[in-house]
Amino acid sequence: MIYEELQRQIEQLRALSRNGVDLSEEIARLEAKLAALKRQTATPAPSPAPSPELDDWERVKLARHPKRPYALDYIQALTEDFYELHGDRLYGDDAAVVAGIARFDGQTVVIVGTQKGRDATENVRRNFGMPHPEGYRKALRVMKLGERFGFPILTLIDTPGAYPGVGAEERNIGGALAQNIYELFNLKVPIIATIIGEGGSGGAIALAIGDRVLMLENAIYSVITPEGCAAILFRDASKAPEAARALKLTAPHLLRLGVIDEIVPEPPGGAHLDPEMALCALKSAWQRHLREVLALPVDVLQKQRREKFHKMGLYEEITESSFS
Amino acid sequence: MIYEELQRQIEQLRALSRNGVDLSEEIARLEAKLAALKRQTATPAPSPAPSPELDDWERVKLARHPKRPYALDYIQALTEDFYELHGDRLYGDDAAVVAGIARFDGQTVVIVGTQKGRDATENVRRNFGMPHPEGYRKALRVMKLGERFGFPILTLIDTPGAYPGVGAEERNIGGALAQNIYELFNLKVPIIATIIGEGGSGGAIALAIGDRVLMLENAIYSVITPEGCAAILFRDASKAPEAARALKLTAPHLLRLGVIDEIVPEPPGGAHLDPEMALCALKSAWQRHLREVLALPVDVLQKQRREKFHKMGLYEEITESSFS
Amino acid sequence: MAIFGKKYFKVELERLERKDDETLWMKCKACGELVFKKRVRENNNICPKCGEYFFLTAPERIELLVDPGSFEDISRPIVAADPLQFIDEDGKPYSEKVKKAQEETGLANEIIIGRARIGGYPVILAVMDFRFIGGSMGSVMGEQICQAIQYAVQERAALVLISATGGARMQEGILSLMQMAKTSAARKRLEDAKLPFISIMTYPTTAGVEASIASLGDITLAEKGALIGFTGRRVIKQTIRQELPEDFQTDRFAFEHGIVDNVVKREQLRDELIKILRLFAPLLAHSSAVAGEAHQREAIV
Amino acid sequence: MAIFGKKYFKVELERLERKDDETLWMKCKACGELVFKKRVRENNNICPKCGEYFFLTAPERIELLVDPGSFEDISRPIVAADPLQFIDEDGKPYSEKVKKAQEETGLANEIIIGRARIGGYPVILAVMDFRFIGGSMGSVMGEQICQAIQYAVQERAALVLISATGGARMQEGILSLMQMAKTSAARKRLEDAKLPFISIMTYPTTAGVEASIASLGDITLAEKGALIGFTGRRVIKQTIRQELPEDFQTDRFAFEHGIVDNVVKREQLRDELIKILRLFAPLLAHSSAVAGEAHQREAIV
Ligand SMILES: [Zn+2]
Ligand SMILES: [Zn+2]
Repeated sequence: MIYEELQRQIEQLRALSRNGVDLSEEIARLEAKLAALKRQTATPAPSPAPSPELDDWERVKLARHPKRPYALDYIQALTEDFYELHGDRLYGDDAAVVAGIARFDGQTVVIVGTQKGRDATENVRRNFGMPHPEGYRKALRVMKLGERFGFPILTLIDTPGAYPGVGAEERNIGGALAQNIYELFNLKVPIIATIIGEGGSGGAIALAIGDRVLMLENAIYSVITPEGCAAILFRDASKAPEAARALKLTAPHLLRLGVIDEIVPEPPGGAHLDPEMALCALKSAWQRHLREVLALPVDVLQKQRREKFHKMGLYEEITESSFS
Repeated sequence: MIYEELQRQIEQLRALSRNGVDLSEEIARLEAKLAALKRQTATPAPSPAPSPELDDWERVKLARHPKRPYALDYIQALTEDFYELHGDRLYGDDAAVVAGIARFDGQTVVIVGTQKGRDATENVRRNFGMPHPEGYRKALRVMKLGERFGFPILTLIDTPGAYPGVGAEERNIGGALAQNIYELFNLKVPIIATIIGEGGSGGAIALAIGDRVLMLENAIYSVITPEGCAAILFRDASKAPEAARALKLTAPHLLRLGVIDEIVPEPPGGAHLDPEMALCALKSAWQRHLREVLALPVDVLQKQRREKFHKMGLYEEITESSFS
Repeated sequence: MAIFGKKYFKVELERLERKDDETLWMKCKACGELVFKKRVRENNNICPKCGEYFFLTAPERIELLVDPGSFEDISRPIVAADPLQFIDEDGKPYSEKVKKAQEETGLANEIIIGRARIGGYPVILAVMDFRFIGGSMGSVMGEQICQAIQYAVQERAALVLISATGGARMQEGILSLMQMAKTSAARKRLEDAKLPFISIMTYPTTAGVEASIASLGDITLAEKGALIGFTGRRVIKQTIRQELPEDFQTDRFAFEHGIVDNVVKREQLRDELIKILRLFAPLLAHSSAVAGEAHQREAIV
Repeated sequence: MAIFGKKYFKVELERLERKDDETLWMKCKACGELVFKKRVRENNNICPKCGEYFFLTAPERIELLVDPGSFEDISRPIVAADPLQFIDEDGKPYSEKVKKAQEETGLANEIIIGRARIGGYPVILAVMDFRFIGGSMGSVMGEQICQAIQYAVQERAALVLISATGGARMQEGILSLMQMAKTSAARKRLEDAKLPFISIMTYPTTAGVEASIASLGDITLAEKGALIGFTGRRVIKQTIRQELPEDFQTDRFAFEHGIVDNVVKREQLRDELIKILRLFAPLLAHSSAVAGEAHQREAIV
């Protein structure tokens, strides 16, 4: 078979390498090719089971359901040997963000996520999953640690947004979000971002730049909360359900808009009703996508990541013929 | 002449470049060679005029003299168009550190220094030249900005040390110093550090990693203040003069110990008596050294920078014959 | 819709003067004095009596900064689409809101990009106009900023971004959020090309723009009187249920918290830019004679 | 000076046990109880009655962490020189101070470096001993740390640095300060080789060491009870003339201020290291059978 031949070639190059010739780049390219070949023969992505379309507002409620699996639930169930790291080395630690190293599918990975609390006490500690600048800076520090060792990065997003507080503004929360977005594009390792619950605006996108952006079936991802949108645009916060529909913030809409790559299916009624199933679905999505992105050389990876986001947006060309 | 020939060759390569061939590296190497050649024919470094050796404690007093030129005095006199930048983008600004871009000798450079105040009001604002973490982080931010554009970096050190306070510890002053030292070794542009007054311990070395480390004739550079050393080792702070002598913290000692590259001469009695002369001497030292380091390719520069500091230290080998 | 015909909304500075001619006098909101409009304009839209800063439109801002006659609108001829088919409470579709803004401002979009010289140095300007739906960033702004970056790289010009924005364009939903990513990704091209990016934050620079491209400048200036922050004051007050500090999110606040390099008075912005550009001159395309001259002049002073 | 003969001060862990045999019991400083020395040792030098941590010497620390029989002292055979000809107030030259420390500790220097396995994973250990002139960093420590880094790179082992130090070795003057630079420069070699550097801060980790190599770990752990900071409490108190916060510079303080990744009890340090090393295993030289085994065992649990 062709890829056994390729495998042999790679090993020969490796042997040469040991004799002092630097062939790391050539080897990497061949390995990417090999992986790509293997991928072609692998099973294709499952098309998400078309569960009955829920109303967008219902989905908002599911995304925020207090029994929904949170970041640490996925981390604990899907990875082994998770070792949590703390602190941004600048100012503090932020429990609204969890970050660490783990093994997934036989591979050491870095995982970063926003974390909500399961009860009142934990929610105080985790600030309801709303990070301060130190949370985003911790995340970036740990992702850069992953980059240093060549570990791919998995992010889990579930936050109402960055915390709207005085301290956050004092410590330049806007700058922290901007820095994360910027640096994520430059990281030399694969990144898979997954919106697992609430993807709240700037606080979400600062962890959601990836070579793949996945989204759970009942997760939401939006530029503003439905309540915020209703208050500002409809001058009535109680009109959140309408705003939710107007904002097109659910996974099927976002797939259509080209913002996400894949919907990860949930059990009927939501992930909290059968967490095992949701976990399992995310696991297989991660495995599949990770294998694909790991096969790409770094420069291709970074280029594609940039291009992917560069394409997002919709506008109309004005041509002379537009005016008549 | 050989270097006119070289110059012609470089221009030809440049012309080729404009047609789409990337020859930037080759051009850079040739330019380095050219500069090196020119340097050989240039005037040699002036050996510092052997002014009468002052007592070390006298030098400490000169280094701290309230009329001594401070960082901004050198910046204002020796550079043009200095544009000061502020803030670390993380927490705050720190007036104990000045950082900005300027032109020196026709070349855009980044300048960073610790800054003391000239009177009580300014000293409160500048915290007597004792920076907080945000000062060092601002410095690093601006030096990295210089690196991005290929601007060489000049640092001016004149600080009793990093500020010993609660906030500084809370914001990880030790980590900030460590990070600066580490990153300075990795910067891809030339760095010339100059101790102009007090070089106080960790707070000084965090800005004093350079391809060249220069020191004004009456400046001091020490692991601890004479007062601190006296209090700890001699259990009597008033023995500072003895401690000053014991610590070997003056420029002639440091040159002998291999810690600095050159002593920049001061007028008799100290730089404050004839600032013009001190400024002039530093200018010519900067010019000479800058020309030298700018001629080196980045990899050589970084390697030499590391090796330079790797050699510092003194210990004795134990051999079997040591014991008889 | 006559407006659509005009060279696809290209901004021409010479036409600006005429618009103010309807009345000669205006009343200052701050001090209540009647002031001569033309005098206000000549004074950078600052009240000559009390110093209050009046609002600047994007064309006015451009005029304030560039070398006379050097500006050329190079905006891509695009306008907002309506990806969500968004209809607000008044029953008005987003597309109408956009048209209304176009008619009221005479602009095609919330941002103008143009090629110009400042003190003779080549710059690409990207200037937001707050009048146009709060200067909010939708797909058009994202694309125009990327275009501006591309022009800057092609022409070896500095990028000067002037923000006046409430953040993301909610009516474009998630696609407006994605412009934070799109613009931040493109910013790297300037870095790779060793070209300076100067970000100027004015009143207001908040939310999605502040948390992306506006915070990624090599050098960041706050115009005096700027409002700079991520979350709006009202939302924060609701959340923390406390009074906010007096200077919260002001220019001073941003400076003290290390967010901006300098706070610059409006009337000095142009000079400040020239000072900065001069330092980057060797990296920019050949500057015009004016630059050399200006340079020498000031070097002597 | 008999001590000089012993294989140039190489540390051999097997010999440690005997030293304690002089008396069988000791009094705990914290709870005042009489405790059986052997019991204390078996308990990681923690009081079995009240949990107080007793001081650990470098050899004790090593013994606590490494796989039995795996440790080999690879310290470079060097000892402190006296570059300043430093004489302290008692009229004693620095060289005598060093000799005294050597006699009292049986160590050549304030730091031991060695090759070992922890849970089967290959590590290079660099362990300071506070008894030796406050574990302060002079030219010897700087050089040994650089050596440790070189060994780690050559052998593809993780570097584990255990700090117990008051900072720089004043008596070596500026050369001790330069060790901050020397060690921080060398640290890059681990990064280039993609090898993990785990920094463990114990009581105390301060000043010159804290402000350089100890703060440059990929992962930083504080041992429970650690003291972590740059400037000593006394100096800060003198400067600010205020009482310091209760928890100032404690392990908890370092954790809350984002300075360390985790605070780990002494008795769990070895397991914690194994957990971490396991994640980096693919980057390390082939781990011994023990590692594989240990790994499988724990994976099942
Ligand atoms: Zn007025
Ligand atoms: Zn006890």
